[in-house]
Amino acid sequence: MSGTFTKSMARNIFIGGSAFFVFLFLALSLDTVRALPDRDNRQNITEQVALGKKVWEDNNCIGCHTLMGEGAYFAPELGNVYDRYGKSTVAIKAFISSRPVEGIPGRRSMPQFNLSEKELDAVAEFLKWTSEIDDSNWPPNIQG
Amino acid sequence: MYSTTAVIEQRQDAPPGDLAIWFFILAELLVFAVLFVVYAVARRNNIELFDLHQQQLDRSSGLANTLVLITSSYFVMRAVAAIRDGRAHLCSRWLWGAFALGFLFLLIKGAEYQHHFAAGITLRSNDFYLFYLSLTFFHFMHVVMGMVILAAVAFKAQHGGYSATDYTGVETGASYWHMVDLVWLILFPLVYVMH
Amino acid sequence: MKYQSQLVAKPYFIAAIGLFIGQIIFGLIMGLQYVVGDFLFPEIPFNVARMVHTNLLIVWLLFGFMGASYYMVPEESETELHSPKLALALFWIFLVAGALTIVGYLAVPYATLAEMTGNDLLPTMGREFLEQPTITKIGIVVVALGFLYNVGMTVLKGRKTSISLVLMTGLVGLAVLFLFSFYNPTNLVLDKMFWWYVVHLWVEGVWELILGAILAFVLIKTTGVDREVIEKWLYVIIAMTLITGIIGTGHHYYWIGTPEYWQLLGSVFSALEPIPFFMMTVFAFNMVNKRRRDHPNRAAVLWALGTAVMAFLGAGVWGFLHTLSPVNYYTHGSQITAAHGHMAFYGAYVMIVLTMISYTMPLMRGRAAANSNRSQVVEMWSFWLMTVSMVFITLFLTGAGILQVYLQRYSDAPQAFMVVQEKIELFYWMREYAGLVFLTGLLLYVVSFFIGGKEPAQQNA
Amino acid sequence: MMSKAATALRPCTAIWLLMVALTFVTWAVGRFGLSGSGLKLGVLAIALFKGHLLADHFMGLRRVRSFWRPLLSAYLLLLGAALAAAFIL
Repeated sequence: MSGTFTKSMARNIFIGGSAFFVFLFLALSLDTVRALPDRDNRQNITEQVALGKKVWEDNNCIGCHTLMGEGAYFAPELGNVYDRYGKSTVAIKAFISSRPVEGIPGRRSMPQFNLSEKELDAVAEFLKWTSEIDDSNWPPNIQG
Repeated sequence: MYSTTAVIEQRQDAPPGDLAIWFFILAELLVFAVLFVVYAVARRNNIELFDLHQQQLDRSSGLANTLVLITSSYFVMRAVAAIRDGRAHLCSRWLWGAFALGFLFLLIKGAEYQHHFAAGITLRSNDFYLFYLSLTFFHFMHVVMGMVILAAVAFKAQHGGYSATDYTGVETGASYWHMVDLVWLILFPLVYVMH
Repeated sequence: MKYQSQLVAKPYFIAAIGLFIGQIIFGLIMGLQYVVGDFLFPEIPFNVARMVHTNLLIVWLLFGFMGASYYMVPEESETELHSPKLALALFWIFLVAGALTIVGYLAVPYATLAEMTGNDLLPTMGREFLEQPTITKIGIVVVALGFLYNVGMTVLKGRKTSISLVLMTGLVGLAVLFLFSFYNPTNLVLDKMFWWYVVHLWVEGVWELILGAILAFVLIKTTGVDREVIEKWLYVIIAMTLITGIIGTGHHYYWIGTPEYWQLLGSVFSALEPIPFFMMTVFAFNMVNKRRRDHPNRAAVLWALGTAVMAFLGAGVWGFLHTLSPVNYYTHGSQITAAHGHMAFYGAYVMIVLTMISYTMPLMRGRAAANSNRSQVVEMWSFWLMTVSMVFITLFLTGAGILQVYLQRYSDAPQAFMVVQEKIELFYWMREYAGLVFLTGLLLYVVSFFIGGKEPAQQNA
Repeated sequence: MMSKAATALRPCTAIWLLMVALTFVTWAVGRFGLSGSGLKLGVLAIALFKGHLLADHFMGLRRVRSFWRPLLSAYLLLLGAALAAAFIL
């Protein structure tokens, strides 16, 4: 009958629609949190992995790398670096610790973070742990 | 064709109810259409799984729910007819009837879900249940939303909020409820029957 | 401008533009580092420049939103701002805290900054866009609460219009969602899941409410179309925003360990997220066509229309490009994501703040309603330079992204990351040149405020 | 609860009964596990027809002049075609 619409109806739809989808989102998020344990590899979180995450954050690795596809796009994806480096934390540690202080002329280079042996072990374990998360087999291939 | 018995229906240039609700009816129909097509396409690469689990659905409760929703839509239409004659109390009684049928739908659907959940079926069990639960639960929530609207309109009608000359609110609620029924009319055969 | 207290918006806008220039400078540094790998290495490594670039962006947009609110709310509520002194105090607190954080990023290695600011007590650093030290985050919360109190009291004691209510909903949502940045669990999947509450529900949720409210305010003022029409469209648009955007969060939950039903729900609902932006474009052009007066500030009207279009292109179209899970499987974490990010942020949020600045600055500087014709012409030049160069930045990054996805992900002989980066260097060079054009446009924008003097723009037809 | 039952069957009541009947038909197809593409299309056609009836009579689009009725009909046809294609091809 009206042919036009009223502001009060539009507002009711805004409030009703938003409340509806907020509830739906919370329900789905609750289900996700309940479903995570058998996907997110939490059983393998050790003290070392926790320290590794702290080392990862304290040195702002996300400022150049992506982790599981999220972060900066300047340097390679590290969610699967453990697999790419032949499933070896030693290789990861060697790469990090051998970064030249002055960098490589004319090329992108990773800074030398002077991490202690303990920190190197921790961040390598953290990256190994991250590679074991069930992320619907992303990335498409080993190159990440 | 003009029906002589019922109230003389004159041609209108806009659908019944507030135009805003019609915009969202179209948006909802679009979302459900996309979900239906994605269901049909996803089924193609795993037809055995879909058909197997479809057999295990309780088709008679699906039937019951369809009849319940069609009847509740009919009740809502009678409510709109009543308010057009200015009979607000009759209108609200029809609306509360539709609300009750909506509640019956929730009970039947709830029982089905309870049966599934008891059997340990979740959104993550397999592709069929991923779609079955997503589609039906998304529709389930729309029935709840529709019932909230019906209750609000019925309550307002009961307290003289509408009259024979001003009943856009009733038509708005009715249109939304019909949309919820329309979606189920397609959802039931698609998910319960077609294989 | 009816109320003296609205003038408090001026320092916010000036600071916003200042930080904007800083952001672009560091953007150019990073753009060069993409092609000249050791530029400013090791003094300013890429990650530091990036932190400064992204943090300056968010901080200057927050300055812009706060300035816009301090201008809009008194005028909407038809009463003086509750406490202009508090607004100025919060301005200096926020500016100093922001500046110290940026200096901290630049002066000391990030790990040292974390140590200095006691990150161990409550570790919240080291995550994208949330790199600020915990004490800065606490400072942001204090500033946000003070701001909400100031603006909220003004709304409470004055007229409550739909625009101010929608704006307040957006601002309160922004503040509440920011609290999730304090949640940093050891479990990376949980960390990422709730990190998206801050990032996605900001830029594809509450920020769109703020964008809608500001755009509606500017359209009412510049087109004279009556408030009822504009406000009812505002409600329909932001209803669609939240209806599609909330479950749309799912398009970030494809590959981070969360269950696979998000690939269905995230794809379907985020695919609909361009609809509210399309409606906003139709809405903006409709209102301008049905304008009842020709507002002398043609630059502000151009900015408003440009915001609607570029928000639809950047957030809507470029978002849809890589939101469906089968596509996102290949483009996730590639230059396609960066392309979308640039045009979406510029089109939706940078432009709306510039619209508000362009509309309010003449009024706050005591001019009739608009700058002189000469300054408006320069401003329009800056509009076109910035917008077109941003389109090119996005196109070049999209080209780089498509090639990267093909070479590194889609081909059956995928090549290593750095090998592919060298192969797409041409696009990065072109992106850098477009960035220089963008800086020129921005500088022109600043210049436009200082030329043309006082003579009012002549009333054109 | 029914008002003085209108002696002449209201048109909408007739539509309601028709839809109930069609629902039983759909259920029967499922119940007796009949299959074959003909039946799939049949069930889908019934669903679309019921949707059309609902849109026309219950939603009252039959009496609306502007584009709304063709829009809903087009929606049902397009959706039906897509589903049919997905099930048959």
